[in-house]
Amino acid sequence: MKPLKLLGLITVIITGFFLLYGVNDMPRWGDTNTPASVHVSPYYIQHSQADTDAPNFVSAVLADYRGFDTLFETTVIFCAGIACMMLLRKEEDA
Amino acid sequence: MDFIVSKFNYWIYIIMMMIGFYAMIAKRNLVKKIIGMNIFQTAIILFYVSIGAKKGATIPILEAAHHAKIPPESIEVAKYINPLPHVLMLTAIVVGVSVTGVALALIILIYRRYHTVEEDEILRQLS
Amino acid sequence: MNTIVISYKPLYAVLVSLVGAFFILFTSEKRQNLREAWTFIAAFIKFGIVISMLPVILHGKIIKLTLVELAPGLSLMFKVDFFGIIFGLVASGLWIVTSLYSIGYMRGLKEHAQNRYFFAFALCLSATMGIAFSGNLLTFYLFYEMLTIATYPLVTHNEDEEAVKAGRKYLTYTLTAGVLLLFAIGATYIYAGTLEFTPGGFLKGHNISIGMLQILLVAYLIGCGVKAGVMPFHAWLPSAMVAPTPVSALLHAVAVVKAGVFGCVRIIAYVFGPVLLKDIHMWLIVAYFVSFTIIVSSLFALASDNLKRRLAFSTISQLSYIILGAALLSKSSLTGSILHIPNHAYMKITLFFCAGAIFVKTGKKNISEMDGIGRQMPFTMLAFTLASFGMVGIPPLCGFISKWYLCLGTLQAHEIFFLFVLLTSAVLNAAYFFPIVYAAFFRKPAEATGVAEASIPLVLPLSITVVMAVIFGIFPNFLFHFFDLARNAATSIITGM
Amino acid sequence: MIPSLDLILLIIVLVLSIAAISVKDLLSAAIILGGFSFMMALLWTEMGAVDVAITEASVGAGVSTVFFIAALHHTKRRSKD
Amino acid sequence: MMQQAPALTIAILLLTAFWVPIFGMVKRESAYYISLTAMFFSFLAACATLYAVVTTGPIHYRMGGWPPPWGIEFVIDYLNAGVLVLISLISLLTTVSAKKSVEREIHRSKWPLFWSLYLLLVMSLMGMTETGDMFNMYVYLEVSSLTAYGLIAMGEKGALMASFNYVILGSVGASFYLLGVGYLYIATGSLNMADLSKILPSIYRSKVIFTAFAFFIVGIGLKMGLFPLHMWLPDAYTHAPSAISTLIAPTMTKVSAYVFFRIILTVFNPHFSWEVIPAATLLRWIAAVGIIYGSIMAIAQKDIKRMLAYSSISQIGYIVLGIALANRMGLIGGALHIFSHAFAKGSLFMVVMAVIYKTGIRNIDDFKGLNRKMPFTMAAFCLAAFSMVGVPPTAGFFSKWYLVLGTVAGKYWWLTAVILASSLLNAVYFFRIIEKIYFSSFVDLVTGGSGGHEHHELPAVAVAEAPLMMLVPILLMAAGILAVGLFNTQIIHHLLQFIVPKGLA
Repeated sequence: MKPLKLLGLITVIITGFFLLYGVNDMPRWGDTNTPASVHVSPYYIQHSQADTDAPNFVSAVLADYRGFDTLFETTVIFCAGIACMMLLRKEEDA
Repeated sequence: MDFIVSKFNYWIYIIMMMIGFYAMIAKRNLVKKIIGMNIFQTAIILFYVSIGAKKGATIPILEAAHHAKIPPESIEVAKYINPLPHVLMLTAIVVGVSVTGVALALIILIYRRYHTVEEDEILRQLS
Repeated sequence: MNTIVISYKPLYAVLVSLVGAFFILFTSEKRQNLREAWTFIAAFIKFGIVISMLPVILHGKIIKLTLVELAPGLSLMFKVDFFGIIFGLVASGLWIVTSLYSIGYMRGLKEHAQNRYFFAFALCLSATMGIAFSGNLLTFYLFYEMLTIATYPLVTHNEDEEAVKAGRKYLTYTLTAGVLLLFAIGATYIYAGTLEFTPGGFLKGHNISIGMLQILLVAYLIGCGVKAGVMPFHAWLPSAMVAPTPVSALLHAVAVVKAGVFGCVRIIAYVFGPVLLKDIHMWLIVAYFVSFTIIVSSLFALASDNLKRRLAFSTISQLSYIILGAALLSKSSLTGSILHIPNHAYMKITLFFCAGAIFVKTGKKNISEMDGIGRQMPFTMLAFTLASFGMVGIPPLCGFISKWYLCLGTLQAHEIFFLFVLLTSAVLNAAYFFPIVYAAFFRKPAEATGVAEASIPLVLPLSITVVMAVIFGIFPNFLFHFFDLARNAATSIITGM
Repeated sequence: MIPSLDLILLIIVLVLSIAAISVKDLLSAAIILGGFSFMMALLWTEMGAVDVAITEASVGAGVSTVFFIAALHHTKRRSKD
Repeated sequence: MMQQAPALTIAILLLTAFWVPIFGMVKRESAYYISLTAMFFSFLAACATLYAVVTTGPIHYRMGGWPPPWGIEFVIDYLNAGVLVLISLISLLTTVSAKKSVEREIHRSKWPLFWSLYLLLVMSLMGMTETGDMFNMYVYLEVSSLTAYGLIAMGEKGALMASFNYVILGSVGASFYLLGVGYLYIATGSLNMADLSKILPSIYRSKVIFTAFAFFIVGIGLKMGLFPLHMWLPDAYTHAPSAISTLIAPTMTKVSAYVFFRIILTVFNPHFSWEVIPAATLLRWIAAVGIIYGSIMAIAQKDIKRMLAYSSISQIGYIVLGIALANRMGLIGGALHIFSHAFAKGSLFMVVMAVIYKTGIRNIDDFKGLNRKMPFTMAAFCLAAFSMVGVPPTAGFFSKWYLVLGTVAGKYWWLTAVILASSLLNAVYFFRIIEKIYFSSFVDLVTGGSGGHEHHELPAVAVAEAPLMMLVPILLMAAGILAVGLFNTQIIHHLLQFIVPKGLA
């Protein structure tokens, strides 16, 4: 194995170890009482219909509560498109 | 034993992430690096999705008759999967594809200039 | 006592040459007269401003000006006291003379890049003025570094390999010193909470461990001592002699090295103070250290044939007198040491001017080539002779007075050893100056030439300075009241007021 | 939610990911990656994240694969590692 | 209008970026002028924001009107109002000066796309400064990375590989950041920074939080070029188009440094970052090694852009060191260094852009006698170099001064030595160039050092200054260096002192 690959492997193993270390204190998989399920999200589940008229919580959050994120999600696509166009375009003036 | 079983899924995600991560930093082929990047990102998305998972809960769409208003208090939170991670991941997927697109455009340009997509060969040409 | 007067004069004194510098910079390289006019106008205005502050200071008042806040609780502060104004007077007064001399020298040699030269020169003077009038260590540091940078183009003026090397050496020494100084100032600020110069020192009573104080003192003295050419850190000074002679004259006899010495005295007398310095058992060590410099650099001077180089080593030795006087911490020695700043400046600048005049006229640099030069250039060599008498300490020249007080100081401090150091050094001074004088007047020149003096702009300045050196020897209070100022400064340091 | 299905899908996904980075033919790697994404989408549907699954199936498995194939069309198929 | 200023800073740029390619299709030249106008108005909005913050206190701006833990909010407090104005000012000046350089280095047909991406890059950097939401930050991070990938790739030989490496490392960084956000979310259920800082103290013992912290540090560290995660930075700065090096060198790493501050001080509280986990100790070591490494590598470089890039790595070390000192002076020094380094590096890169535009010179050895050709540009270069070395009264001196005070106050003598040693190293590589620029005209002319005084007349060199559109921004940036230096007390008093946590000495 080349030294560079070995270095990569070591990095990967260290990173993985860190991630697993963190997993130790995580709530059990599928637990309904995790902080993630009791802190912010219940509001979305309970109020999205009243607030936004959308039965799909995901669309409600996507389009409304966190609509600002979605705006920039579009921007990301726009950026990627512009970047690809700029890179791949032939250098001639139409 | 409980430690492994209850969090088994997390273990697999992390192993998957590390597979992608390894490909990103150790593979010499540029396309392989991008494939690794995709795997890495998808594994993160999987991780997020499982944050939202609840045992015995259903998909995050309100079960109600059409246009029937349900008072907020009567909606049982534990019945629905946490929608927030899903929202975040929709963004993340799009971001991931965008980065892949730009990276592949770069690879095409690199191939045009250096006629190879192997990193070591390119570096040899550059030096 | 110590009434505080608020006045913008110190700021103007700094700004005049800064503004002048930019006028010079934006004058076209071709228009010599205009450029020199700017220099003169700035020099005279500056001198006028400084001298107008003199009566106020002599009345025992202190001029103070707080400007921009540089850091919380630390302002860009000017403070003109007895000690500061001496340095200010010396530097601004000699700038006029040197400007005149520069013009003669630069025109005589048709030097290149004169704009840059005069620009950097004016900048240096600004910085020197700032150092003289700075009221706290941070302001001092600001101008100290400005001086470092402004001198650099003057050292490398010739742009040949030797000059560039000398410039590098200069920067290496002074920037390293600056860094040490910065550390010391930062630490002082953290420990003492203030940086304002106070006669008799402000570091006392802040509950700082002795070891820390010793480290600080060493850092400070190295920081300032490098510019002052104290012995193991002197190497830049002789090599910086590649600079044009007016630069060596003003900067290496007056502005730069004196700024270093000025800094050392400020540190010893206005930051640490006599009492604290005795408490931390450092004063004798410092004194022994500079005594070593005094003797060894005299020996070096004896060994060098290049005239400017010999003068440079003489400078190193004389500067250490000043630090020695301050380190002895007695009233007389402080008076002598402070008084030696102007006195040495007038004498040494004369010597440099002479060296430059000889070089412009005959192209000779080495002492061995100067046989009989006194017949060719009688005025120049007469001035040289007088100034070198002063350096040795023969009355009635001004060097005598300051040395006399230094010797008194050693007795007051009950350290007879240093008296011997001073006397030995005087003998050595004689040993390296008198042969030059002897050769100039009593040896036959290689080829006979008639009287051929250097041009007026070269001879006039050196005549002025040597006359001043004589007058200050006879009337120490002539015009500028240097003697009173020095004694008052010494008193304020000893009494801590 | 069916634990065994969950596990099987996870293992398939893991195997596909290893396959994607280890095959030397880049076109196959791209297609395996597409399969990987598709399996992932299935897994997410099974976990209840329908919106994410649909997006992944169309964007991740579809668009990405198309990108890869398009890029490979302009470059080489073979990889040294 | 004043109320909407925080949103306007971004909205103006975003909307313009969408329209620039369309207008550009009609007339290529229009793209630049539209972008410039947008930058200018965005700068005004940033100034208005700063004014509002200074006069009335921090602003919380709710996007879409939803209250914080559920919706996304912009939080502009004292530090980021300052950074916001800094970013918009420097990118505005860069835009002005970049016109000619871009016209030369980028093909005409790509101008509209180029300017569109340029606007988006600036927009995302401003968004990163303003946002108060962890995930929203990720989105901006990705926008800034994506635009930077594209823009860097437009450079000359080597730019493609530089950009590709940046794609890989940038994605790793962003993914790590995203993982960090995920770990935080799983433990707290919140994405809002202010909300997180309230929840976190009760669960600081959790390993999840620790892991999240580590991943944030690595993720942001990659983005800001923190040693040893800097591998992408030298290549990217060297090979990018001059205009883009000029834009990203002073802004992108500084914004990331700001995010670093925000995460360590606001999201996690300093007590956790410094005491519960030994992050401060580790960061001190990393910063110290980075400072020295960057300086030494800079000395070894021949290419001016690469040298400046390594110098950036060293300077980033200063900022991180400021955080890691964990005392009042250190924090202020680190934060002030964001400002002083942004101005100094900005003007250095602008000067390099002007030199490359005018003469095509990149090798340091070719800078010989350049002062005769471009006196004003070189004067600005000197000033910026002095700031990097830390000569008073430039901005660089004061940030260094606070950092030294911080190390002394914390009794980290070896760090004092590192800072001081590195300013000497900086002096080595900057004075080497200054020497070439000003004092080397005779070394070649007169063979072997003639002893000096028989100077020949130098061949007359006509002054060929950079065009006014480049020169004016350069001089403004140089003035900025002095302004930050002389008015550092005001900056600290109005903006920076608030980052120091209560009760910290």
